[in-house]
Amino acid sequence: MKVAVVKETRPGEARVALVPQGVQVLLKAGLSVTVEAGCGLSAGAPDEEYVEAGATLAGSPEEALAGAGMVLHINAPSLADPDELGLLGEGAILLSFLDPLGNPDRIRALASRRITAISMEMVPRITRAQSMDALSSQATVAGYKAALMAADSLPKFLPMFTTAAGTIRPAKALILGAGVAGLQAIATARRLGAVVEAFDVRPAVKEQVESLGATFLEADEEVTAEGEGGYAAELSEDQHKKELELIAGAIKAADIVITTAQIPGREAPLLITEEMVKSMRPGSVIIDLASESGGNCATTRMGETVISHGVQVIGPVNLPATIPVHASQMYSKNIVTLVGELVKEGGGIELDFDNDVVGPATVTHGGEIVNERVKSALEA
Amino acid sequence: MKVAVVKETRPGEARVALVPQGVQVLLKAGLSVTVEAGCGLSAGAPDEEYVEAGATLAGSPEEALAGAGMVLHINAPSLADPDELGLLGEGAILLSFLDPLGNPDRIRALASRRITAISMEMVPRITRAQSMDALSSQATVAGYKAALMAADSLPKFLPMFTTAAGTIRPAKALILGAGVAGLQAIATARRLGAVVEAFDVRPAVKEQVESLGATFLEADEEVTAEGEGGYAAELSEDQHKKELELIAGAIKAADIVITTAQIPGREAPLLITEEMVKSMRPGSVIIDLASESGGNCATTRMGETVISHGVQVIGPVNLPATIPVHASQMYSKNIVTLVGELVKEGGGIELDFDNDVVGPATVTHGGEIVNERVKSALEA
Amino acid sequence: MGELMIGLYVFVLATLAGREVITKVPPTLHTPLMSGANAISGIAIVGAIVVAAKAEGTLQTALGIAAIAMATVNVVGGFMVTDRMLSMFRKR
Amino acid sequence: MGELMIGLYVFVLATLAGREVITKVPPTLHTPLMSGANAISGIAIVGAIVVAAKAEGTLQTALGIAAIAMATVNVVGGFMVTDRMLSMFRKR
Amino acid sequence: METFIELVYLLSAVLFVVGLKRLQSPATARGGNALASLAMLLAIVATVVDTEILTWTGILVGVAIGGLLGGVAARRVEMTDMPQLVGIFNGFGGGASALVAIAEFTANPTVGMGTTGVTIMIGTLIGAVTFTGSFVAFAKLQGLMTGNPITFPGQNPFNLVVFLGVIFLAAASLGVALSADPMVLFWIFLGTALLLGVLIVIPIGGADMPVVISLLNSYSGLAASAAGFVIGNMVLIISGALVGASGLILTQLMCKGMNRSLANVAFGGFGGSAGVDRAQIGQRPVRRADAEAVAAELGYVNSVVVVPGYGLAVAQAQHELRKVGDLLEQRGVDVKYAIHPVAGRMPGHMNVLLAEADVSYDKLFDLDEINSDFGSTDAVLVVGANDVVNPSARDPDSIIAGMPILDVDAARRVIIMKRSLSPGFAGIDNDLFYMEHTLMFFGDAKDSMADLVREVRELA
Amino acid sequence: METFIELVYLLSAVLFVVGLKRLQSPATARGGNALASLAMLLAIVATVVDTEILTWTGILVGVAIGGLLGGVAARRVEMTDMPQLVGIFNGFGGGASALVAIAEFTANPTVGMGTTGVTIMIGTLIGAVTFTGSFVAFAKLQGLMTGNPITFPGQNPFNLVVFLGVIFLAAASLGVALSADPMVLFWIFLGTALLLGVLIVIPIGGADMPVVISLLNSYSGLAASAAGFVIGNMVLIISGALVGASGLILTQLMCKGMNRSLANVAFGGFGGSAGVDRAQIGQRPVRRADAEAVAAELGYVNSVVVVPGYGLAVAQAQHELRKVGDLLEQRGVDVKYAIHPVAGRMPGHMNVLLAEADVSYDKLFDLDEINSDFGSTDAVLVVGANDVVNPSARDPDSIIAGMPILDVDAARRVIIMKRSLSPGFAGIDNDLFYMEHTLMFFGDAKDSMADLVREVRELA
Ligand SMILES: NC(=O)c1ccc[n+]([C@@H]2O[C@H](COP(=O)([O-])OP(=O)(O)OC[C@H]3O[C@@H](n4cnc5c(N)ncnc54)[C@H](OP(=O)(O)O)[C@@H]3O)[C@@H](O)[C@H]2O)c1
Ligand SMILES: NC(=O)c1ccc[n+]([C@@H]2O[C@H](COP(=O)([O-])OP(=O)(O)OC[C@H]3O[C@@H](n4cnc5c(N)ncnc54)[C@H](OP(=O)(O)O)[C@@H]3O)[C@@H](O)[C@H]2O)c1
Ligand SMILES: NC(=O)c1ccc[n+]([C@@H]2O[C@H](COP(=O)([O-])OP(=O)(O)OC[C@H]3O[C@@H](n4cnc5c(N)ncnc54)[C@H](O)[C@@H]3O)[C@@H](O)[C@H]2O)c1
Ligand SMILES: NC(=O)c1ccc[n+]([C@@H]2O[C@H](COP(=O)([O-])OP(=O)(O)OC[C@H]3O[C@@H](n4cnc5c(N)ncnc54)[C@H](O)[C@@H]3O)[C@@H](O)[C@H]2O)c1
Repeated sequence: MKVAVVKETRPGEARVALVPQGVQVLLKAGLSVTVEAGCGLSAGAPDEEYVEAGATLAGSPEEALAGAGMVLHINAPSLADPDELGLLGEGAILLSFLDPLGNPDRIRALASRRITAISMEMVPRITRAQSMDALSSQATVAGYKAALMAADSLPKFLPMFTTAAGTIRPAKALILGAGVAGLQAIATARRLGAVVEAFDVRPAVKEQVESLGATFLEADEEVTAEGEGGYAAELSEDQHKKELELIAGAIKAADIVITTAQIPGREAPLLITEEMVKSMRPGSVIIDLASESGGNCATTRMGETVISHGVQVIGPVNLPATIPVHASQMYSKNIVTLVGELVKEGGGIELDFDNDVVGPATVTHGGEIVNERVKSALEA
Repeated sequence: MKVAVVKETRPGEARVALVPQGVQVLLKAGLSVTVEAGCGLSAGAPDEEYVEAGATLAGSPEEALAGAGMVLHINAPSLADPDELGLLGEGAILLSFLDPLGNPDRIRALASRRITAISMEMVPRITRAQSMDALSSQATVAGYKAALMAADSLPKFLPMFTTAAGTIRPAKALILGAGVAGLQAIATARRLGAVVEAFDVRPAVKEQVESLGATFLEADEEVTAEGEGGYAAELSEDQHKKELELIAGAIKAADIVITTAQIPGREAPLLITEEMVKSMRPGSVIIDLASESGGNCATTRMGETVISHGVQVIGPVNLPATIPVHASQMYSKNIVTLVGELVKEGGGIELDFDNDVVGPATVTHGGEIVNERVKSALEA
Repeated sequence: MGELMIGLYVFVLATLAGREVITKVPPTLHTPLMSGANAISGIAIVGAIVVAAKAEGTLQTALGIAAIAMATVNVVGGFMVTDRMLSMFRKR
Repeated sequence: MGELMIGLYVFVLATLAGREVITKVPPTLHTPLMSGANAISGIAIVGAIVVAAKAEGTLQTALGIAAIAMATVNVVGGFMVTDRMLSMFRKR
Repeated sequence: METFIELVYLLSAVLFVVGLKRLQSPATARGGNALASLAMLLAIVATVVDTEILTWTGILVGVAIGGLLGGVAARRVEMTDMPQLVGIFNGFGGGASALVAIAEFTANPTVGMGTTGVTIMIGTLIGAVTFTGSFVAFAKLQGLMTGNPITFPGQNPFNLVVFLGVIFLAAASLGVALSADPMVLFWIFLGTALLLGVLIVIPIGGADMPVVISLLNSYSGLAASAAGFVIGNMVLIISGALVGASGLILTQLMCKGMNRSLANVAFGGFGGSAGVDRAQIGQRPVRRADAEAVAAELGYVNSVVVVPGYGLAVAQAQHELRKVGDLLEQRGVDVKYAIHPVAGRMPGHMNVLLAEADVSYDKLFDLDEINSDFGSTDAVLVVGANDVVNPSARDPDSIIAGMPILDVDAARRVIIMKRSLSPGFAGIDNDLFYMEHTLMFFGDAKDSMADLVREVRELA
Repeated sequence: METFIELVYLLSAVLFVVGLKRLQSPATARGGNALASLAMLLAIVATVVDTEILTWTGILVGVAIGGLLGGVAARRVEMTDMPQLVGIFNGFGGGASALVAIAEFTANPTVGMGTTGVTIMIGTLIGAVTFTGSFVAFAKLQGLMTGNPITFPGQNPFNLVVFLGVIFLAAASLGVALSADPMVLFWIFLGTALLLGVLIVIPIGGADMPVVISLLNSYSGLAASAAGFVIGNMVLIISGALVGASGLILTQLMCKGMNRSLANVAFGGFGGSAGVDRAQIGQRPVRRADAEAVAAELGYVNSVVVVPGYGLAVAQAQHELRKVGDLLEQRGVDVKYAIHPVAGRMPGHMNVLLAEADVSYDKLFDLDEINSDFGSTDAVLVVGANDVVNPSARDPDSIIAGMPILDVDAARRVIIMKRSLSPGFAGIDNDLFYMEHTLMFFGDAKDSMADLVREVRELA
């Protein structure tokens, strides 16, 4: 079966879904691979390396996708012009981030074209599927980069310096939401010498935060909301109020705030009000990693850096694309492992919906929306 | 005596020569301070804080400078339009970076206006003068920022990561020239998890590099050139060739190169040829901190980021200005300490050219160029 | 002081020394140490020789020779096997 | 076995035991340990008593009594001073 | 002459002490063994010189047979069969002591109650028990009989009765209670003593045999000492007492290592198949070790692989870990760190920790790089990791099935440092904890590691 | 009766061993001492019971005087004077043994060459040497005579001659060489032996006295043992041997702790007044200290300030330093780090290092914050820093004049850890090294710090 990879068309995207090492694995599994020329250049994978690994080069997306039984993507193929979705053959298998809960139209379109769509977001967070968990791998990149970005934007040093020209106090960083990205941001900020505090609503996180040498912001009364599958749930209104009070108290002293709080399928919770932004020192930096799902900060604008009350509020979009080489490597490893779940001995494809990874991750198949969560979300 | 501080006019400059803490010290010494409104804003010092500290606000540079006996600056006042130099009263004392060896016209102009010009660059590097050593304090900022910038530009992670999506090898950084800025770049790159190698022509540096946990690039045959006052001297042609060979061998493996090599009063030595750039992996980053004095890399262009053979060659200008809060704090501490050398008990000014700091640092006085090194450089 | 009392003194002191000699042995050496001590307990061979030497009659001779044979197994085998085990601990 | 030989056996074995008993003493206990051992060396009092008891003539009596007095200083002072030192080590 | 012989005996006694002492540290152990065997030679030569040998042939035959048997067995046997070999050697030693006492009795059956008589009886009793007990232990370990405890109702009372019977028969043989032929009574006494040896050992499980052998070893020392009293020989008394005392201490140490009391071993009817210990925690028994034991396990081998996990991070023990690694390397041990892809709670968690402790990158290996090395690794130190080394991931029905794991169970020795037997992130039990070659080192990783630093430093 | 007494003696010997063993650990030491004193009581009671006492009064008077003296001294003396007190007690013990031997000789001056004669001479010799040696040691420590080594040309040969003379006189007293009145010879012999004790101790400096006392303690044990041989008493032989052996080991341990050999202590002529050591390096004398001493200086005070410098970075000893800091804090010591603005070779050099070792930021203080605290600081630990603590910066003529320095000299105790007396970056000598209250702890900072970790851990 032919597996196709094309250049991502999303603006600013520098990653590629499959790197040459991944090509080799797929070939060994009995598949053939065609990549669009130049697709990996910005991710540190020149065409020669693909060819060396055994892939066929295609001059255009059309050529690459023609006859492909499987298509690997990072960003969901666009419905708009150029209509990438139109190039996919009926019955083809598409593996990609699809944002199924946030973008129903796309899911409907995929179903109507009888495409088997497997959503990287829906890969369950079970132990066995950790190596296919692209959300985690890309969140790792985002968390690291967010801390770097904050350090780069701050008009101050992060670490402490005792010098002949005076003593510089270390910067204070506050990380809100300590999931995969948040933990990585903590680690990176600590590496750079900042004093780090963090908060999350899942109680298990306290120990994890402390295991990175940071302190956990402790509420007088508990603020917790543990959801399913290791994710957080939405807070009750009362709890949310308590959380805001807690953050308001801590944020005044912070030079850097990195927010990552998200609840799957919902808008990101508001953690920083405009009032709080105002209370911060001018020059401070807020990096809002939830900006794509509405933002954790009231003044965030997606994809922009706004100066709000002297504070830089940055709402980065697609941070993983800023470290394209390694982000692609990790994504490629994830997707190739997932493809492995679909391939039978000898190279044939078998879609086993009883498989505990493939089942939950498949969103559309045979013209139907097969994932229950997505279906009920679409109906609502 | 009135001490004046104005907003720096150099494009991109965000620092200020005196911060409010410095104002207090000067007042205590018996001086009065006038600052141009808004001069410290970008450096985290709003006007209110100056006023609180006891400074007078002036609405314009003209107003600030009128009648000032002493002017504190970071960048030398420009000769061009608007002619800042013209605003200085005759006989006033100017403390600033002046680049006396690189910019003879300015020195002549200063002399001709009978300004007493004290060059921050010429503060001798003796133990006692360390707290007045603005070159060091600003180089500290530059070295730190260079490493951050490199990390931010690199399409890779710096630290090692072992994850379910594969193992990421740590990035390799090569630091050429391990003076103040170079050492700081080493420390910061190491903090971020890079594997760091460094080279310098002063033999004392090896131990210093190793004291930061980095490795020193060792030549088969010695490549050394120790100059005066702790600075380097120019290498002989033969030695230079050997150095280039050494670097060519090491640079291929580097993801990040930060160069800081400088020789006072001369063009920066060439350490990276175009050939070497070509030998590096695409996506790698070269940060050339010597770009303002000609650059250590053949393809550097000052103030620009050029992609040369796939390698990003960045020639940053005025890096300290990117961390304005702390860079200003440190500069202010330096300059205030230096002013202390000029002030007599009670607030009067006494220019004592026998003073082992004031003497060497004064470039022009009473219409004359008084510094021997500068004089001979101008004549040459 | 009588024979027995002397023996007792000596016995008690040797016991004290034996107790002190083994203070903290790493578990890796438990088996070799046991084996080495075991070989030492083959000192019964001295007694066996004395008995065999002054044996009168077949029974005693037989007992003496059997005692010697058994003690020798213990001594020879014990020291050799201990050495074999210990040869696996290279010195550093 | 002669008196001397028995004494020798006992002496050697006691020496071995003594050697083994002191294996690893923390430096903080050097002085108390020294002082405690010193008190034990006051066992000479036993000899002194024996001598004093069988003393004949003034010289020997004087010697015996002096020996007793000196040994007693050692024993009484030694144990008491050791105890005083040790009472300063609070348990942690 | 007499004096000279005595001096040689004294010298050999001293050498025994020194030799035994040297056996305590791997660095000096081999020399210690050589010293002890030299001491033995001295004692034998002195005896031969001192004794007027009547029948050289007999003695030579005895030595030849014994030497051949012992030598061949020592050379031939598999390393894994060492414990039973030591056991059987020990039995022969005990037997020899018994025979000495028996010979003395036969020489003078009417010795009667008195010093000599009593010591003869003690020598015979202890020697005989050692003899048969050792053979049973051998049979159990060698698989000649079941390794399981053999128990029957009323066992302990029965054994007590037999023991009292033996004592009674001994007294009788000395003409105290019964007025039968002392020689006949003596043979019955001997038979019962032999039986007692069997009875004592059969209720103990095969896995506890090493402890039993060590105890019997201590007995054989006492038997030799008793023989010494019988024939009035100082070197026998001393060496025997030495072995008796050190053997007892060693036995206690071994029990402590298994977290058992000696009584528990002797009367527990435990030790089913393989060193199993029904400890309090968890349902299944584990082997515990303390810092000292772990230091020895790590300090005297060639290669150690450290597997850090989330517990290392929780305890913030990275600096101490680094220290242990450094110390081991100074000892010439090859130390590597195996980083599992999902160790910790975020990608790269272990990297952050180890970078903080400045562990050189080239000592870090990921799963694919190191997994094939475990087979040739001497010891693995698992620090606060759990799921990532859980072999149940290989079981397709496990909830962590399919996660690649570090195959640490392939190493010769696995040491696991954690606070309890609690599960990790995945919440499931870990078979690794209960394996034959696993030692659990319980405690907070920071404290445990600090203890380990100290103990490794103390190693010779 | 005889047997019973012997058994009591044996019991008391065993109790001595156990008591001595318990003295090894702070937790059991007090009990051990009690046990040993119980053993002593047993031995005395047994002796009294066994002996037909002729003159109770005399004995009671002796006991009363001795007990009073010993008890009062033990109660009254200052803690700091302990070593000399132990020394003098020891002298009395040795004296008592000597007197026992002397009494035996006076009872039978013509005993002649033979076991008893030889043991009498040995007992007298060792006892006498212990007696006078202990008094000299006492005098040196108590300040009754100079603490400095007293040396004169040809000292060692002279001492050797005296020693040989004593041996000769001993032989002569036994009627071997000279045929003079043995009693007269014996008194001369005794006098010379007493002289020898003085001669042996005077060349040793006051600072080495504790080692000397420990050695003399070992001697007094041997003297007791010799007395035991003289009167044929087992408990004397055993206890004496015990003290002799353990004292010798303890002496060696103490030497090792000072990094000296016993010979070096005995013949070195070292150890001036208070640990001052005219070592090779530098012109001016400094006081050296080793890890153990430094651990004690830091471990028993309230506040310690650490001053890191470039040497810390060169040695990369930051992790060990952190460890020492942690350990001290666990002991309740308040530990701060004083960071000089230009310590190291780049701005913030020390911050980088301490951050790597994860020293909490709030323990770091810069010059302005901490300089006024040094006056109330118990001890300062300077690690590889030099220029930044050089008081000559206060001298306007110095090339580093005007540089602000950390005023560590105001602290009660300054400990400087560096490899030698070499200067730092500025290339000038540092007066701080030579100050009264400064201790130099020489060595690579990493090694020294590792030693310090160990020693601090060992503190009670
Ligand atoms: N790396 C990632 O990205 C990531 C993200 C999310 C989840 N996970 C999951 O996390 C797990 C990681 O495996 P792991 O082996 O590193 O950890 P683990 O399986 O969670 O086990 C950690 C062990 O450390 C012990 N521990 C905790 N605190 C300790 C302390 N202070 N001292 C000593 N031991 C301590 C605990 O046992 P005691 O309580 O008995 O001491 C626990 O069993 C995997 O299941 C993985 O799937 C990983
Ligand atoms: N911070 C800056 O920005 C900067 C920049 C340039 C120059 N400086 C100058 O550097 C100096 C800094 O002062 P400092 O007190 O930190 O350092 P220092 O005065 O240079 O003294 C460092 C001391 O560390 C000892 N040392 C070196 N390696 C060691 C090792 N492995 N183990 C133990 N000790 C070791 C050396 O003595 P031994 O050889 O006896 O061991 C040396 O005396 C100042 O003079 C300052 O002006 C500072
Ligand atoms: N099976 C696995 O082994 C596996 C793999 C990856 C992740 N996970 C688990 O899933 C967790 C969440 O992963 P994620 O980072 O993708 O989550 P996410 O991106 O959905 O959310 C980020 C974080 O925001 C937090 N959050 C939500 N609402 C908040 C609020 N109101 N205030 C503060 N914080 C709030 C969440 O608790 C979460 O930690 C991880 O921490 C991890 O433990 C498990
Ligand atoms: N008195 C003081 O205490 C004091 C204060 C500040 C700096 N200093 C000393 O002065 C030194 C230099 O300071 P700087 O950083 O301002 O120097 P700089 O900016 O002039 O030069 C930077 C570095 O480039 C190196 N270099 C020059 N030519 C080179 C070549 N061909 N190849 C490789 N490297 C080359 C130099 O040796 C120097 O280390 C510092 O390292 C420090 O030791 C001393």
